[in-house]
Amino acid sequence: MKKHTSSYLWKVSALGITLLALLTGCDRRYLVFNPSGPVAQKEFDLIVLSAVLCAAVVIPVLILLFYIVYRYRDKPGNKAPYTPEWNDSKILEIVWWGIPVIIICILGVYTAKTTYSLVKPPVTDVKPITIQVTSLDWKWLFQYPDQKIATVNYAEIPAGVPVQFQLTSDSMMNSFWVPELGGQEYTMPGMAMRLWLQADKPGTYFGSGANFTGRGFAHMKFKVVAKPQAEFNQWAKQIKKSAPALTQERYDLLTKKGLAEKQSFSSYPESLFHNTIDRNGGKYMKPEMKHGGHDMSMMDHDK
Amino acid sequence: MNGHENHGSAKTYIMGFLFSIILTIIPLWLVIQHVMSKSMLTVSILLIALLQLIIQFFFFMHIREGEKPRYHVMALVLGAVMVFTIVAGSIWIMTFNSQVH
Amino acid sequence: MADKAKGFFVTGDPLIYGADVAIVITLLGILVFLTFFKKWGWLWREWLTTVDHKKIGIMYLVSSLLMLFRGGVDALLMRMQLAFPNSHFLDSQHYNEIFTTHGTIMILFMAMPFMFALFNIVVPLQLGARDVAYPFLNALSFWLFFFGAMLFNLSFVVGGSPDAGWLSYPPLSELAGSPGPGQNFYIWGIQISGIGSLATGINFLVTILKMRAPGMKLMKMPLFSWSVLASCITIIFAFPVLTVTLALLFVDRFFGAHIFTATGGGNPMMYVNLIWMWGHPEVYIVVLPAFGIYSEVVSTFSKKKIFGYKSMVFSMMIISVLSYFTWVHHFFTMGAGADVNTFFAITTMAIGIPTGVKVFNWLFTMFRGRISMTQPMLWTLAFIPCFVVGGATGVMLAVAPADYQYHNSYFLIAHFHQVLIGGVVFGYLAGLYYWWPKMFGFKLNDRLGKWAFWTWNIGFYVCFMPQYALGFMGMTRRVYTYGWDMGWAPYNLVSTGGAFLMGIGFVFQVWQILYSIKNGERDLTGDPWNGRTLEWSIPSPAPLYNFAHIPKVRSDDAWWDMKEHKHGAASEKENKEFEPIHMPKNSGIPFFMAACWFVAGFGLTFEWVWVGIAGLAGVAICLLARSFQRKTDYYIPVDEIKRTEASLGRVV
Amino acid sequence: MAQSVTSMDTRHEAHHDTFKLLGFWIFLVTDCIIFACLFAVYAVLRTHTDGDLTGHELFEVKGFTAETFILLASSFTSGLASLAMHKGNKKQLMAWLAVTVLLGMSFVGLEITEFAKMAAEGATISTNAFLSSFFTLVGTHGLHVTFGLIWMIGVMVQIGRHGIDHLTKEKVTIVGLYWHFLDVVWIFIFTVVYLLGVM
Ligand code: HEA
Ligand code: HEA
Ligand SMILES: [Cu+2]
Repeated sequence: MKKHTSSYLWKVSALGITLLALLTGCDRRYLVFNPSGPVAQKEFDLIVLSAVLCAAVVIPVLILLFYIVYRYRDKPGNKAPYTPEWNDSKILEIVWWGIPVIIICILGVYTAKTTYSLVKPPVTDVKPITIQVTSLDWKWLFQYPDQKIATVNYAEIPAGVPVQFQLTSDSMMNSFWVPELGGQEYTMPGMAMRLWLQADKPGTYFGSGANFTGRGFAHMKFKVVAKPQAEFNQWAKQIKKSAPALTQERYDLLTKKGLAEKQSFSSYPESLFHNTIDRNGGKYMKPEMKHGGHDMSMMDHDK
Repeated sequence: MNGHENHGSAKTYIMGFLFSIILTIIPLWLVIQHVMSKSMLTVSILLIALLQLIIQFFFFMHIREGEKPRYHVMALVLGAVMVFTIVAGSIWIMTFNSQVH
Repeated sequence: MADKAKGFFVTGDPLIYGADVAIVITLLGILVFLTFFKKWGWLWREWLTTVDHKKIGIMYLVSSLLMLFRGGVDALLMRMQLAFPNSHFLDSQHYNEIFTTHGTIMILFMAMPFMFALFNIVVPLQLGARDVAYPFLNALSFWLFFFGAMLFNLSFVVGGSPDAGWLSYPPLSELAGSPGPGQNFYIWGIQISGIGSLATGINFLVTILKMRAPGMKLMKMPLFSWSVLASCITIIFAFPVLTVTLALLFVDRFFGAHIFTATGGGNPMMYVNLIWMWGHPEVYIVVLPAFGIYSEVVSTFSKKKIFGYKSMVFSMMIISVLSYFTWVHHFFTMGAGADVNTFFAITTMAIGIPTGVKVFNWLFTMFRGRISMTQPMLWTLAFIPCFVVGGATGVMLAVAPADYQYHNSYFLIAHFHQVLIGGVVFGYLAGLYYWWPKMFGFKLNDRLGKWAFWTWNIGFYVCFMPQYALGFMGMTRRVYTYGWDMGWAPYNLVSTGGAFLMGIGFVFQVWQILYSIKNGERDLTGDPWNGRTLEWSIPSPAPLYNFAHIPKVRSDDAWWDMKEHKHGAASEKENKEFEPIHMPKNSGIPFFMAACWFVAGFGLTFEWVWVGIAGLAGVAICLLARSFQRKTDYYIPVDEIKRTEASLGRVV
Repeated sequence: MAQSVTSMDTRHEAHHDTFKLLGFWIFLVTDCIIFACLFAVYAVLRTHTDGDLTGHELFEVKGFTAETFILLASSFTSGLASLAMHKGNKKQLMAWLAVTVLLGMSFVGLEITEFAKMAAEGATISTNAFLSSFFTLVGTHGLHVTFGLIWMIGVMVQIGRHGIDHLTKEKVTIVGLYWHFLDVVWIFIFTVVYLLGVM
């Protein structure tokens, strides 16, 4: 019963917020309110939940404020009660310590649940694809280890398939963000973080770097194009056939500071991605380091 | 400066000194002789260091001195909590793996 | 030579040339004025060497208002560029420098000194004390702040400003990312003033613990003093972290070490971890005293005792300690794992609980009171809705998975301006209007104040509400330009309009101050608001020694109680003789020592090692000189006290 | 360094002392935080040797053991100095302070030799992250000790001039506290850096 009402409330408020977004006229532009995949959807639900829970206290507080200020203003003839010495009430104190505690508990539980669930792939019955992302100054390099192709400043993905983005940086610390598909994660030198995203429908999604990296940062925008699997395969094949290869020299050019156009490559040096990570200190982040951390001699002699 | 002052005596200083020497030799010996497994050893020498700290505080730095309330002791205790947070927190946060490797 | 100068001075931008000219003219003007009116001696004796907390407070206040102007101009420049993103008003480099200096100046050189101004002016008076615990150290703190801020601002004309964001993440802030001196200016400007802030923290902690008037138990202390205590506790645990972090960054840059570099095994993420261990508590350091101010103001102008005094105290203590356990919420997206994120998400949200308690207590202080709409009260009333909404968006940010969508977007910008302006700036302004008569003996004009109030407030919402929308539209912070196809432009234009409204509000305030200096309503009672705490029991401005007799405190709201029961200072004075008052002597050492720090910082910024060493040697000499001084105090004779009291219209 | 004015003149002298002591204790707590951060950095970076020598190969048991005992002894002698002071024995006080300073100097000397030796082997602050964090941590402590030495000598000069009075008394107490504190920090450097390093 309880569950029922809460889920009902939940739907109403979700509806309310969506309506609000629609009313402003350009819903498509509120990227975050336009989740186009399960990850973004989960995050959007949580946003709605937290907004509603906050509104549940904030709105009464505001109403109370206006009421009190109006009622007890100091003007001659105000008949409202005046109790200058009244300064304590156990019951009231319990109420306003209690309400926030309850709200935070609810919010905390949902936060924990979603945090843990986002670590896993959004859907488990479809075979995911992997894309390795490197942020450079000031461009994005995408490598497709399954297709052995690479692109710069745009990415294509199959729709309806979970994508495992592996993120690293070969320069400053950036953040990889495609709002309609899901939240962001940092790209850091020497590490490869995993970010699961998925597009339910074909479409073109806006992406950008979100962590400041210097002069060209504002231009680090890119598009993620989701296509049906067949078209995606077609695209990959096309690139494999017609695009030039990404040689080490070409990669070194990419790492120079500067902007770049969209580019496609039919191949890239084997293990470019992992070399990048290792070169930037990745060896300290390997799992065995965590457990064998004390053993300094071991790690040094194994190379 | 009323009567309750206690600046220690030669005896407490000598005792403190002896204790601290002993508590320095023990971990040194433990490490050089490799008497236990590494993790055990780590834990025990850290504990001994803590013990040594307490000795110094009581025998040399006289933290029990001073008029009440002893704000400096409160500051120290809170400081200890913060020190722990900084060190343990950093290690906890920073030892995350590269998730893909 | 000319080439060298070119590298040294910032060149090539008409905006900067304009500023150069303005600065030079202002400086010349001041020099001419001082020489012409023979004010050098006066300046030296009365201000540069003073150890009087009230004067130090006023110097803090003036500097912080200047910095508010500088940071505000930065803000307006940014907003101009963002309203017309294709206008090439600012190029990328210049924009980056401006938001970096805007953030740094607003937090470290505006909010902090404004806060210290109020600490200095109010705390000793509220405690019934004659000065702070360490007056000499207090002066030193001020001058360290001052010279640190000067060093930082100098980067504007020589060497180039820092451009890596107000928290300067490496590797961008490392030598490889920012080779020029700009980043060193950042390090030393903050380092020098940071040492001063740490000293102030210790100073006021001891003052509050040890120098309360007899009878004032901790639980009878006014809430502003409590908030200062809470803030100082946070300072002493947070600022050392900043010191270390900056020092390590400098070690990297100067000695070529590899602590935060991407090469040589360094770990840039450790910097992010450390800087937020300071950065997060820092925002509570600045907001806690604002909470204290609101408590004083709400109770005074509702003519009612503060509601729930104990839980007010308790909640502040919780906030000050808990603020130390939430820092990771600034880098949820660093991927430290689900355990870490969950833990810190929950501790962060938990801060909303004690904060909420405070809000309810303020509301219920007004409930069944009599609220008069004075200027301090207006700012307080504007604070509540603004801060509550800003705090609520903070709680939304604390939901880690949701934060993946907000992080570094304009949603975040809107959040923190809402709490920083709505919470901190409004609070300090409320404090400024509240204690202004105590500082200068006259009130600030009401009509101009109302204009300022409304333009600031309307401007605020016009400026920052659209930014929440921009965040949802995917606009990230720190971009100097953007394309038209995203639909961001109209919102940015509106936002800029709001920023200029706030600018107008600031102009009103300057006008208000100047106008009131000439025509302000004088206050001869020392108690223009019918106050409740001890600072209102003495004349305005307070005499050098504050209290001719140290008051005896019987209850909280001590002065109110004295007035109610007529056992006030006045009645007791009659049958009490004056005694000579023990005071600290003025000293020029703080000024010189801080100036030496400035020299050292400047030298190290340009890596002129010998200048750096000379500066540090100067610091050491000043320290030794002070250590060798023996007579650092004197007694004010009874005659003089009698004369002063009589001239202030007090019964002798 | 700073001076205090109390709310009650009559109780002035009595307060004076506890005032500064409390402030100094709080300062020590902030210093603890500084060292905590440096320890945290060291703990995170201590395996990041970038292929160079590890602590195991660099640290010499003899050297750091000697440093440890010297510093322990100096902490003890500075305690004896304050004992002598409370007895009002100026000569003894000066003598113990002198011994403390000498011990402190030999500590710093040993440390410098150790660093120089490491540098000669190519292990400098800019070699790798492990050494960067090692030198900043141990070096910061060394700087603290050096500063303490200058301070202590300054205090000795003052005692020489003015004898034992309430001002010099306070100074000896505070510098002594500082000295003990440095000893405490060293214990942790000894344990965490050196012992765990050679383990
Ligand atoms: C004075 C400054 C100040 C204050 C008071 C706060 C207060 C809070 N802040 Fe904010 N914050 C900043 C200044 C401040 N912040 C700054 C400057 C940044 C960005 C820095 C940068 O990146 O450059 C930032 C960033 C920031 C982030 C990082 C976001 C990101 O980078 O992605 C987060 C995330 O959790 C956060 C959360 C909070 C929370 C939960 C509070 C809470 O303390 C708020 C508590 C208040 C309330 C909740 C309202 C009143 C309460 C009630 C009416 C009771 C009931 C309410 C509920 C139970 C919901 N803040
Ligand atoms: C207490 C802190 C504080 C305060 C008060 C403010 C006040 C303001 N801030 Fe700022 N802000 C920060 C702290 C603060 N800010 C921080 C920490 C950052 C992050 C920096 C970073 O990313 O590193 C930031 C970033 C920031 C940005 C984001 C930049 C970006 O990421 O690209 C913006 C954009 O709108 C902005 C706007 C404003 C505005 C319009 C005001 C207004 O309130 C200002 C009001 C204006 C005045 C008071 C000016 C008065 C002057 C005049 C009237 C003179 C006019 C004369 C001429 C123009 C010549 N701020
Ligand atoms: Cu925070």
